[in-house]
Amino acid sequence: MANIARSLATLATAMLSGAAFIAPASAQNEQFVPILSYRTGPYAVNGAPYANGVADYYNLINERDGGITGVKLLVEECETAYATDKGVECYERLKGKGPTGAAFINPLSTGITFALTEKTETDKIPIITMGYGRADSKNGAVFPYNFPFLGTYWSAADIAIQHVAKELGGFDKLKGRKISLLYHDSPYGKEPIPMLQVLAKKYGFEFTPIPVTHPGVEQKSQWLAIRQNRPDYVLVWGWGVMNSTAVKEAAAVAYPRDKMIGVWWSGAEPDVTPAGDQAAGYKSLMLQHGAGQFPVHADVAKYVYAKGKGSTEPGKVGEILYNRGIVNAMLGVEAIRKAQEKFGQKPLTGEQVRWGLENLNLNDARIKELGFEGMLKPIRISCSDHEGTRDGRVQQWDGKSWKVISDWYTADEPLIDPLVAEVSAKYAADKKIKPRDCAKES
Amino acid sequence: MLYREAGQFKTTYVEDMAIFPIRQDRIALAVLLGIAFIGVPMFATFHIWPFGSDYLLWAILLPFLILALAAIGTNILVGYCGQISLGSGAFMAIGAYSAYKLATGVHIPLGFLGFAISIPPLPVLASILLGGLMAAGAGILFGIPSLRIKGLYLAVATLAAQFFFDWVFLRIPWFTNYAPSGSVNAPALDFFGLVVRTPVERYLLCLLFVVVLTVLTKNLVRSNLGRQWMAIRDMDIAAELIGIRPLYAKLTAFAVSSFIVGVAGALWAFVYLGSWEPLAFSIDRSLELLFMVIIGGLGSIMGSFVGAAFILIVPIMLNLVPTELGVPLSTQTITHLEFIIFGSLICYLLIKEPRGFARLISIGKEKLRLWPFPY
Amino acid sequence: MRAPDTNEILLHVEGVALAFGGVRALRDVSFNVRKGEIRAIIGPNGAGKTSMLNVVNGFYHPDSGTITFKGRTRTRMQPFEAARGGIARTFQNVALFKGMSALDNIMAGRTLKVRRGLLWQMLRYGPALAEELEHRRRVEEIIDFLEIEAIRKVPVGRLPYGLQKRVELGRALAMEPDLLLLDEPMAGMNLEEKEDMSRFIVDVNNHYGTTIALIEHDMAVVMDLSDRVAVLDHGVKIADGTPDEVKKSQAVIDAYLGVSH
Amino acid sequence: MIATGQFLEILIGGLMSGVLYSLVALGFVLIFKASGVFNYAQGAMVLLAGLALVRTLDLLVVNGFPLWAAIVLGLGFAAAIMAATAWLIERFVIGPLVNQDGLTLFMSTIGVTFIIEGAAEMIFGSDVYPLRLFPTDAWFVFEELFPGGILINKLDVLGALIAGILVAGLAIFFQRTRTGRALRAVADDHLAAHSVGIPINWIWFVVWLVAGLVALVAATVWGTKLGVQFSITFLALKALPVLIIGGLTSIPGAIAGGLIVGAGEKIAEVYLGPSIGGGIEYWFAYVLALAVLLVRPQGLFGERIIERI
Repeated sequence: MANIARSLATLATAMLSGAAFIAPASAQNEQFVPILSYRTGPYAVNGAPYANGVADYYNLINERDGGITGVKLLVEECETAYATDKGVECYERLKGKGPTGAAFINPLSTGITFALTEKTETDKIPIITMGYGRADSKNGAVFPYNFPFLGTYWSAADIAIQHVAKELGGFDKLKGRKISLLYHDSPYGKEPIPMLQVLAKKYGFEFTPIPVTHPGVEQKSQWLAIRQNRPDYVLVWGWGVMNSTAVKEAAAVAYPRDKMIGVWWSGAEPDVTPAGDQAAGYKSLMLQHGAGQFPVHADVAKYVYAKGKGSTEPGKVGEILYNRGIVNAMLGVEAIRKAQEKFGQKPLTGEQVRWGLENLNLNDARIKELGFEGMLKPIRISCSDHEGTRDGRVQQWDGKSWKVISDWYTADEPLIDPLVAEVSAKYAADKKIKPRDCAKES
Repeated sequence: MLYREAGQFKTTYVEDMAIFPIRQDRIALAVLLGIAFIGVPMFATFHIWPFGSDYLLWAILLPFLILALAAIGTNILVGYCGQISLGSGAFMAIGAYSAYKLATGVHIPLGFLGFAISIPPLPVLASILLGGLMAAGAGILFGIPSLRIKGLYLAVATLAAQFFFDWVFLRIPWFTNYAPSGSVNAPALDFFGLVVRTPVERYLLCLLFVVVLTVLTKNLVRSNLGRQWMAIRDMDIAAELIGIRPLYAKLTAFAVSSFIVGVAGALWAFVYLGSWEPLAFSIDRSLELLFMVIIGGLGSIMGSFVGAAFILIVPIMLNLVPTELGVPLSTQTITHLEFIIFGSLICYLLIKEPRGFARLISIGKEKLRLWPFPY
Repeated sequence: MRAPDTNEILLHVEGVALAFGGVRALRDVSFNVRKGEIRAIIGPNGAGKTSMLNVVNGFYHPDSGTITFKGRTRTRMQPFEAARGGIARTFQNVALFKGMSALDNIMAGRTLKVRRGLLWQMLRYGPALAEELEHRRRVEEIIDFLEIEAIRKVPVGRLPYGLQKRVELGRALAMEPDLLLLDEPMAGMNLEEKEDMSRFIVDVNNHYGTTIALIEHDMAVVMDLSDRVAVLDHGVKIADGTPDEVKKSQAVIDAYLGVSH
Repeated sequence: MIATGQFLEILIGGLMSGVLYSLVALGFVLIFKASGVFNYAQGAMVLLAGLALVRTLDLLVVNGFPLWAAIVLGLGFAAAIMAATAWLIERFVIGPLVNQDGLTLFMSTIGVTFIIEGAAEMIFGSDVYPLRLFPTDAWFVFEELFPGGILINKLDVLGALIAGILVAGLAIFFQRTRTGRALRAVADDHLAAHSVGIPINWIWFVVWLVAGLVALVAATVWGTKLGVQFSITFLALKALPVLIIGGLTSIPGAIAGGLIVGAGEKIAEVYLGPSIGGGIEYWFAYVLALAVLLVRPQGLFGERIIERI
């Protein structure tokens, strides 16, 4: 009894101290940037390296440059475990922190993105979903606060089909072929389906979606069906354990790995290493960058790891998902920098950062200056195009490392845009949103 | 000495049957309701500490209210009627998706019959309540096996409902109005022209639902039907021999429980999440609700509130405390520690008081009543 | 006032047989209970007494034979149907609802008399409240009658055995049954408690005019209480008649001597 | 012929993967049989055993130990970890909760699940760790009869063999050893076992230890299949319907249940799935379990529940 009373008292104290932190934050010259990450649970394997990349880059900005033109970054991480409700809680916890609130948010989960889309708009906090999120949010007129940088799943689907066509020897060769999509049965995995249906219709291939239930440890029947059905290609839209399981099951049913193409979330080291040699030949899209060391990594090593402030083992710096984290963080930082040009060198609100994001324009020279040469192509965001660029390549796992095996592909905008317009118009109608007139935006 | 009932005599059965027969309890309740209905909204509107930001309202009070409601529903089934359920999450989902369909208009083309069933979009309030009713219907259907299957076997059988409905809402595009991603958006919360938007309004809306449903439920459990449920729970054979029909008692418990859980699900989707996918109502949610009920106290309405608060707030606190104290731990370590501490707390509580917080509170009250002369 | 003995038959059991696997618990048992009497069924352990009660109130279904209650004959029915027909019972090992208070246990006995449905009970207002109060008044009468006022609000799990038995009797009385079956009402009691219980049984019979059928292991108690006694041994009825007649039966003496110590 | 070949392939594949579920279900049965505890933590125990094994293995191999020595030491270390876990659970959770009802015990094992998951990942890391103890490729048999042959996974066959050996081993343990017989006595009647002088705490420790070792065996197979990682804990949910169909108290039932679930869900998925949207594997086993329970409330091989008043 007494013990319980005591633990209750401790709990009460904890609650009070918890409530205390909500008190107004100090007005320092700091820009608050939250990190929503998942380092535990079934998707930690993929979530952790990404979060490490993001954290290391923010650290680099503080350590090397003393912040963004003198405004230090104040970083706090919150664990979502890839669960939507936890993600919402994290967002609510972090959105008001720092002198001006969160600059933007990267949920790294399509589910959380869907849940936050409406909230972020009310709170005027931009949401950056680099290479994921809702594909229709490319349309900034309807989604002023969503930024699906570098490529949506519809772009990814188009790029994947372009690569298939190239391997087959032309778009006309697609006719009559069988292409299956093995996908994580969640908003994430379902996003590419409408686009692939459009493509199937256009090029005349037979498209079969095959769902895999969360978390994807059991895929035997899917692969037995694939073995019988013999599709020419299998596109993989998986996350976490689903990816490596798919590769292993493919090996078990002797489906050629080089006929499998993963989306850029199904093409990192943890997706192939568990399968060992069996994974050799497996291909995946690249969200522009690949694995490896670039000039920016030298700075990370010098300013972050040399000072013992790194988030991971130095050996993991340069892995694919780590690099994606770095790219994501850099784009956010550059957007803040851009917004500072307009609003002054001080901590900015989410609304101001949104302007910076919408007017973000990085050319080759600037990318080189930042140390990202070779990882990224020029990117230019506008009101009507929140994606900025839709270029991708294909890489292949040779059993030891990822090798780039293709040139750049650019997603077919005229094909995707009608779908974007249609779906975003429906969203606007549902939510009674009056789209902005992009012609009038400066 | 303040907590004394000396001098309070009951002269009618109505007084004797009151929910809080002791005057001090009634005063405490009035104060609590006053804070909930007037204090919190006022503080929040004027951003007075601790409502400086929306966090407390959005991320703690709102989910607390809704999950407490769901816990009350679960408690009816598990705590009052003794039918263990691991499928509460599914009934939340049924409430949420039915309400969504009704609020956006139902169209069932029956091509082979040559006509279609069409229901125009219903008002939000009607949708939420009807969503609860749909959940009640599904509850009755999945409650039928409880007439044959008992105990842990039943618990696993209810998982069938959980997984089946997870799948239904994931795979049948009709339920999501053919949304390509399978994620759906709640309609605007329009209550007879009054549109609920801000956190304070959302909070008040949920509070209203919770208070009304709590009172109705409390009435039910202290009336004959409640006694029938408890009789089935304590000894089903004896209950049958005094004329209680197990079919009726169990199925009403399933229906009432699922109704409340369904309404909670609709609120969770419409008011809290705003946009959701089936994963929001997964097996984890079911386990969480069962936890709330057991930790809070089986067969106790108040326990459901305490349990919900405990399960919801402890992990958040465990997560916040090291950050606030400036302990340099990585997020990873904190989360792992959180798991360990949370698990240990649950085991500790179960060992110390398997009947939950409600029992602890009533023991505390007994002691307080006698204090300082325990003899 | 003692309820008038009539010759009207309330319950008639005819040729009932029941077997569990190879064990034949009841073999061709017949007997009847007259309206208003106290009827006892006795017999040594394992004689089939409890099985007999279970058959009467529908918990077991006899393999053959018929049961006629209030003029209606049936072979299979559910226990709650027996309850609805007006049969109440208590149990050898007290089958109370342990998590509920004494008051709630007895109130639960009123289930069949409750008219207002779920929605009214939920509102607990107007007619529903009036009905609840009426039931409460009736239950309080029973509580007074059984002298258990002080333990109304105590969860029955915490009560001593003797009081639990009394609460269980109260719950059965709350049903206002036509026929009350008592399964070893005195089992496990001390002498004083036995005397109390005997008094309550006779009072119930007098006061409410309830017909009572009780089974008992202890012959002595039964002989003073009951109007007629039937004796079972190994599932067969070996004697039936007034207490005096039964006492003299050689078969009964043999049966009891054969097993008792 | 193609249809027959495909059917056979799916049937065999399903039966085999069912046996792999049985490996996890066996641990449940052992604990339920002996102590009436419905152990939700079995999945987490597989994760813990797997992590302990693979991390030791990696460490030893990196430091130049020969592979066989590393495997033996790794298995030994993992077994020691499982023993320690069993002792801790018995001493601090199940022991103090003796005589509580099934629901409380069940909830406490969910608490244990949290603790094990947190601790295992904190100590051993939360990455994915490949384990390569067994071959994972496949045979193609009857190629002359069916085009493409019938595919049989080597790992599945090994898993089935291991499950067979495990069941035989457990049978011998229960029939022939003193502790095993004592376990059965406890399962039949706690009080009786106590009164003849069998220390019940020791018995329960042994049960949890045996369940832990079964978890270790399951971890070697599943770790090879998936790589050792957090997702392994989801196997608990896959094993539950197996358990219910077979009956909570029957070891052969766990195997039979696995076969039924495995074959049933694979066939349903491949033949029924496409027409109703796929993914029915997700609930098929549970609905099957529900159907079985409606006919036999104690499962196919469970002990009959007798009601008395």
